Amino acid sequence: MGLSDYLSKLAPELILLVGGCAVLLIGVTRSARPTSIASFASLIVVFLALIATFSAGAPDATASLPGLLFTSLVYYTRLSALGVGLLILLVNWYQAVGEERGEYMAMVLFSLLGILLTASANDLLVLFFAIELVSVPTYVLIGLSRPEHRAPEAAVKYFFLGAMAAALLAYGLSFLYGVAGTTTMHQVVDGVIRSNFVFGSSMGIYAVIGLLFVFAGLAFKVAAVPFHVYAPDVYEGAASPVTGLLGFVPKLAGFVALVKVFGMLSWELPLAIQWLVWIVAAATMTVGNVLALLQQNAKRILAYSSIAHTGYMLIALLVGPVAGGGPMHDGVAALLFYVTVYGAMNLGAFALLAAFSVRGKPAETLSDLAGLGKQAPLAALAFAICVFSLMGFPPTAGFLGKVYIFSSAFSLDSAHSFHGPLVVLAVIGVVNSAIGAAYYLRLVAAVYISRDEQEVVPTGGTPVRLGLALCSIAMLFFFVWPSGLVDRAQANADVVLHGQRVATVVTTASSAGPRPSDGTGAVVFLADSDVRSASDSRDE
Amino acid sequence: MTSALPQHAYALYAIFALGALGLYCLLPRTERARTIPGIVIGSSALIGLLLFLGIRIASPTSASVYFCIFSALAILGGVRVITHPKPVYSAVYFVLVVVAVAAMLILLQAEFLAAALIIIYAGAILVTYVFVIMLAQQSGRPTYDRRAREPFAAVLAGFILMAAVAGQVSTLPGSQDATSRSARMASDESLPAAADESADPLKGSNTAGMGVLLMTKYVIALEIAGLLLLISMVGAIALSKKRAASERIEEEARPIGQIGKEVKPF
Amino acid sequence: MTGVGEYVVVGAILFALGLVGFLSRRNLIVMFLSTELMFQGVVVNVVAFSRLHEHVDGQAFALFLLAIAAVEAGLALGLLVLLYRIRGTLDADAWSTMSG
Amino acid sequence: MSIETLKLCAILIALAPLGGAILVGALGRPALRGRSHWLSILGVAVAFVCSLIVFGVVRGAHGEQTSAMISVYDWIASGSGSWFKVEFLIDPLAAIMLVTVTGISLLVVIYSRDYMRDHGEPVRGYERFFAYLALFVFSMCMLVQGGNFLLLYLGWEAVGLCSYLLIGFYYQRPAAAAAAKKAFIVNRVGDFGFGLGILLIYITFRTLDYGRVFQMVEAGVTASGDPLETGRLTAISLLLLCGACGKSAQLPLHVWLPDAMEGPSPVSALIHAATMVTAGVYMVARCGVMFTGSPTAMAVVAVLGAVTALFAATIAVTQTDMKRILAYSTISQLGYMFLGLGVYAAGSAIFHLFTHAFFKALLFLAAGSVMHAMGGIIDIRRFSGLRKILPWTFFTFVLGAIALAGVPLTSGFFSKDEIIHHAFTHHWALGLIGLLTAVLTAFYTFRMVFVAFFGTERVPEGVHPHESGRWMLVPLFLLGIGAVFAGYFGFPGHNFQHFLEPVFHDTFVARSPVPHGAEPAGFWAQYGLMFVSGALALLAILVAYALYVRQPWIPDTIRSSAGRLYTTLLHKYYADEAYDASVVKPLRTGGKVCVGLDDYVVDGLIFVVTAIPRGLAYVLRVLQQGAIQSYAMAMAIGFAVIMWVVLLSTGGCG
Repeated sequence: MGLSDYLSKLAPELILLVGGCAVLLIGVTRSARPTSIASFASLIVVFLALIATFSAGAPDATASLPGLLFTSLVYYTRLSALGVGLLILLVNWYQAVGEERGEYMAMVLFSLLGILLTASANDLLVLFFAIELVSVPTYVLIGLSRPEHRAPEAAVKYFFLGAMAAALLAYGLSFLYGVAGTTTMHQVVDGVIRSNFVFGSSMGIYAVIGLLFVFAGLAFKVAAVPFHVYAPDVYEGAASPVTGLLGFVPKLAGFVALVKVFGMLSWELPLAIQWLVWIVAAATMTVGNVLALLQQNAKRILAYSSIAHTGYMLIALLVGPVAGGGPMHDGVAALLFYVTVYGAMNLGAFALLAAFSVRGKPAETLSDLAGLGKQAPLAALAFAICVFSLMGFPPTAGFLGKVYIFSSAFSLDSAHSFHGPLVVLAVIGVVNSAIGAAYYLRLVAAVYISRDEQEVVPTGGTPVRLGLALCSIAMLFFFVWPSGLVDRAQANADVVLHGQRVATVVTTASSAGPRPSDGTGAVVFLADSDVRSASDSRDE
Repeated sequence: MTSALPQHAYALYAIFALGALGLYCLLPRTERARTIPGIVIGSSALIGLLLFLGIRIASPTSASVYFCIFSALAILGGVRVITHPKPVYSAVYFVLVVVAVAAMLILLQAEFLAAALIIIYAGAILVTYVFVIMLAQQSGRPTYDRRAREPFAAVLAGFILMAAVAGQVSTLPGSQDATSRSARMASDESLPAAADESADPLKGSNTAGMGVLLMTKYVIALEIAGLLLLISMVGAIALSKKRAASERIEEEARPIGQIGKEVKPF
Repeated sequence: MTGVGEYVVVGAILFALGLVGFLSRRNLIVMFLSTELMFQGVVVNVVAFSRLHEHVDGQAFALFLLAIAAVEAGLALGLLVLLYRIRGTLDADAWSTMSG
Repeated sequence: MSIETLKLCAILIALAPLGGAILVGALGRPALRGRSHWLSILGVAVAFVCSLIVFGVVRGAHGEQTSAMISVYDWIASGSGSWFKVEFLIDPLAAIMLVTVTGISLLVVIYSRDYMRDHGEPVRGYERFFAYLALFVFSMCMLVQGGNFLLLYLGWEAVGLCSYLLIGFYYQRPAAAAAAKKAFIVNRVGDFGFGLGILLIYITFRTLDYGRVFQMVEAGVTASGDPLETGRLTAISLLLLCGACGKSAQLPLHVWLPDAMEGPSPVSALIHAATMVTAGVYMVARCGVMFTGSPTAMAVVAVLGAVTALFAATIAVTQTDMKRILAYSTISQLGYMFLGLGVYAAGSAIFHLFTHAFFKALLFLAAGSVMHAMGGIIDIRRFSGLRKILPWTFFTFVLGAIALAGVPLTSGFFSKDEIIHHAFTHHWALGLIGLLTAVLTAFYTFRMVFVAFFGTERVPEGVHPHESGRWMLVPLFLLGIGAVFAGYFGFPGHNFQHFLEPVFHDTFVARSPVPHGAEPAGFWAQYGLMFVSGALALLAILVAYALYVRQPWIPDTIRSSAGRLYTTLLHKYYADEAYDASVVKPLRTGGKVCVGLDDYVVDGLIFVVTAIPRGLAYVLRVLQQGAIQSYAMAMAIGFAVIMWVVLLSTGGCG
């Protein structure tokens, strides 16, 4: 493969990479007064990457580079990450003051790059690295986010626990590699099947162990029980714009990775692991919603709500790519749609906190929000739209997201062994949504009908308000036109199982005899052939 | 399915329980020390472990002896890393772990990696550690280094997890049975053999094989690694030069857990 | 000659020791050293599997794990300097003002 | 004109008013203030132009190609086909409705520019008003051109919502708030039946697409292939009719409409003339294949229409509030339309809808102009002789009045006459009621004209009457032209019916028990009735002139001598009182009981139920200790437990 291959297939990633480095350099040439050149440059970079994504279109599902495979999941993830990424940049526009803005903005870009690579990873190592690439910049972002001491505290909590989660993830991946005998993801399933995965004699049990460790590591990223404990403190400690980012970036990466890992095993999970995900989903929703009831700090409320939303998303993850009929029969599409929508609505809620300050401090507690409804009616309205979307109320995209997730759970064929449990889980989800409404309404009430009003000072600046407005408009827009997202998310239903499908292709290709070596033949898996040629060269 | 290890994991669980007890005794504490019983219990557990791992070896080969020695060293070093009350010593013991692991890697014919491990860890990372430890050195021995936090629960959690992982070890094939893997492949007719068996990359130069692999199959991963290191560097600089108001509190004036709020035991 | 199982056991022990250290030691530096210990366990694991499968992929995996360890170490030490400058201590419990 | 053009137009018809509404609403006071009307006018004007194009396209089409289903997008798509599609059905019926709706609405919006001003200054909520107005037009367009029952239902509800907002526009006034609430609740009653009807359609046919449903009804099968029973079809039709009664203010759900006068006059014009109330007529015409499939349902429609027409006309004779008279007249005219539908003359019904839109909008706007001049007073007893003071208003009002009264050669004459004609061929009693109503209509219309505009010049105290501005008069004149001449679309050679033929051919026309055009088309049969009704209308006007201009003492005598009858009519047959006694009071009592239950039983339950999550929260909070290592411990222990449970249940661990 030549340079042009990289340029054409990796265009958005390369734009982010080069752009991120350029923004770093802009940060180095610091001037005395804080300018927003770095923010503006990052906005352009993400915008260019988005254009590159659109112009490339949905990639050929079989195209690959070493360690990467471009399924339509990649396309969706690019659109989602970059689209919400634009909003994130707007909300973070003035976050870092002065000197550190270049570093700050570059970290955001690198984090987005990590998501993109997570989606296209076709190698356990690349997957691990991509997840780390998502996480490491967020540690820095939290630490840099504000002068208050809660920021380093949040950073140290997130970083240390994140390091532990990374170790769990690495350990799990090492077992998966050990069982499968390969790090190439689409071959893993072959290796695992060969080692009699499900109730294995041989090494099968280590595949389960590996899967559990990997699940643990990724559950930390998406904040699922029992790996959710850090979330409230970290969300509270980081500055609001960064918290908005934290609700989306690790979550999207984590869920995309989970989809890839489960897809790598063709969703043929042992029953025990299905039950594990079931229990984790139920516990996650419940813990998140229930603990949010006690909070007075809006950021902590939203943090717990973020945990609860992870629970809803886990339902869809459990349903898997292809279930039965109904309005939404595809759990993965429901999941992908929901993550994106969640990212925007959550960001919108935090954008409001970022846009106003009370008594010289950024708005944070419920009492800080009092009087916003009168003093800034438009911002309050946008906030209310986002919160109603979080609540799952029509006419917002959050409502459709919940409809998709729950209907995907109901859509499984009634003869299926997991039909009953999934229905019960969906019912638990609906009950939890009702509990959730209680604290979301407190947020809205704080804005509109609180008594002792505070003097609310708009400090966020125009970009933040723009971000807030766009978030709320997106909620309404995707209620009216969900197909814009859902159609692309649904395209994944078959390719998510690329592990299986591609493995079949490989098998047939290898059984058909040696590949044409002149390079004119249909070389489907470059990575694979490279390894082969590499080993050939070693033999000589 | 041949296995190098006994089928029953109960012996292993017993050894782990013993080791956990020993470790619990050895973790630093301010009240009366239990160092001597800790050492006794711990070392008996270690010997038991070595016997368990080496039990099948009727005639000890040099490789298995080396394995026993280095794994014992690694475990001992690991125990000291987490039990030594002085961080500097912990770091030094960590070097011991790294060296022992490197030696085990050589036993596994991963020479290049062994060298890389020592160079990267002992040579680079550890030096940085020691540097920071020196930078943040406090007078005397701070209380928090002398008292472990909830040692019992920690040991329990760690060893339960370890027992779960290691308890399944009998299902793993022994690599001394050179044909085992091929036999496994051959026995299952329905699945084609994965990779060509002819090219054993472990033959010949291990370093060259690694080099080729890094530049072909893992080239993207390599690029990401480079980017990650860059991010780490930039992030570390940005964080450490960040201006932050000091809230220093003299160590002696402050009982444990008194900044912020009282932290109840978990 | 020894089988892969023995290495997996040793790897698991190193991993668990790291976890115990992470959970029980109050010093942030020692905590972080413990995560490095966990990574040592993973390295042993991976290389043993690499030997089992008779290819070098696992060794490359291990090498990349070292890179990750270095990345995290660099960031950790930068962060620790900041933390020490603020509170003058490496006590992990000094950073527990937020809760609930 | 290609289908693409049609699609673009259909989308623009919906989006332009919506866009206007959103922009006005979003930019609102700070940006627009007194200029809000421009955006709404623009939006509705675009919709009108597009409607005209659509009309042209449909008119130019021939034969079977007169209807087109335009699929816009799938709202909720799924692999197994669309769950809900957004699609538009364009056919002659929709085209006529669109032109009527958008045309009238455009004039109303233009009119509102001056009307919603107080001494040149925009009234409070000016931008809100225009946003609602455009939203109303959007809802109605969606209702009319929606391609399935779900869209119809959404439009239906949206229209109800908009009417609620607009009727209650002066929400500071208790009467307006109450009227808005009444309109909403009464409509909800009808919508309940309507919703059930749609549900029954879905249960029966497993789809809500017009095309597939109608096809199956025509073939007489259900989704499962079983033969479709007439009883079920009757049930569906009557349930749908229930909704139509609510929206089109037929007995017994008519009570909301007269109260809706509390909204601003343009709103009344909009609701009464072009939008909202015509929805029921449109829906029955659209679902003709179902209604005509059930003779029972058709009979109900016809009788309901006839009774409502007469009933409302008798009430109108005694009312003194100008807008209220017009409101009852609207109910009466809608009764005509239902009568037309019931006697299988759907074309005539739609024709009457079309002409009625012009003259009723004109009358309301003119009444609004009077109200504007009289400082908000609209009781015809409080003023008289306005002919001189408001000459242009008078002129246009009379144009509307002659059309409504059915004076020969005006639009109302033609359309009403057709319906009466068809009613006679169907059953003599229905025809007679129609004729009687026509006489009453002419009488009360000119009673209003003579009392208000003739006689001595008299205005309420403190009012300085003035003729309205150009923004109001221009729409009045345009509507006046329409009111007089719109009837000619129908007269020569029945163009109008011919245009609608493709829609109604297989249903209303083919299934009529009295074949259209089967009876002798002789001069007396065709034009004799026309002559009679025209003569009667003129006679009624003469009587009104005699009673109210020449001999004003006679009405008082009649009033006192026919006391019982008069008070009954004055109190609108005590419909509101009957509702109050039979529905509202029992509900209030029930409500009080419920409040008691709510306070003690439900709240207690809620307290218990919410205590569970709260209690759980206090337990779970223990996990959130705040220290890094307590978190790590929670994670590690949790993970160890997970690991063991999973391994034990998969048969691992020795």
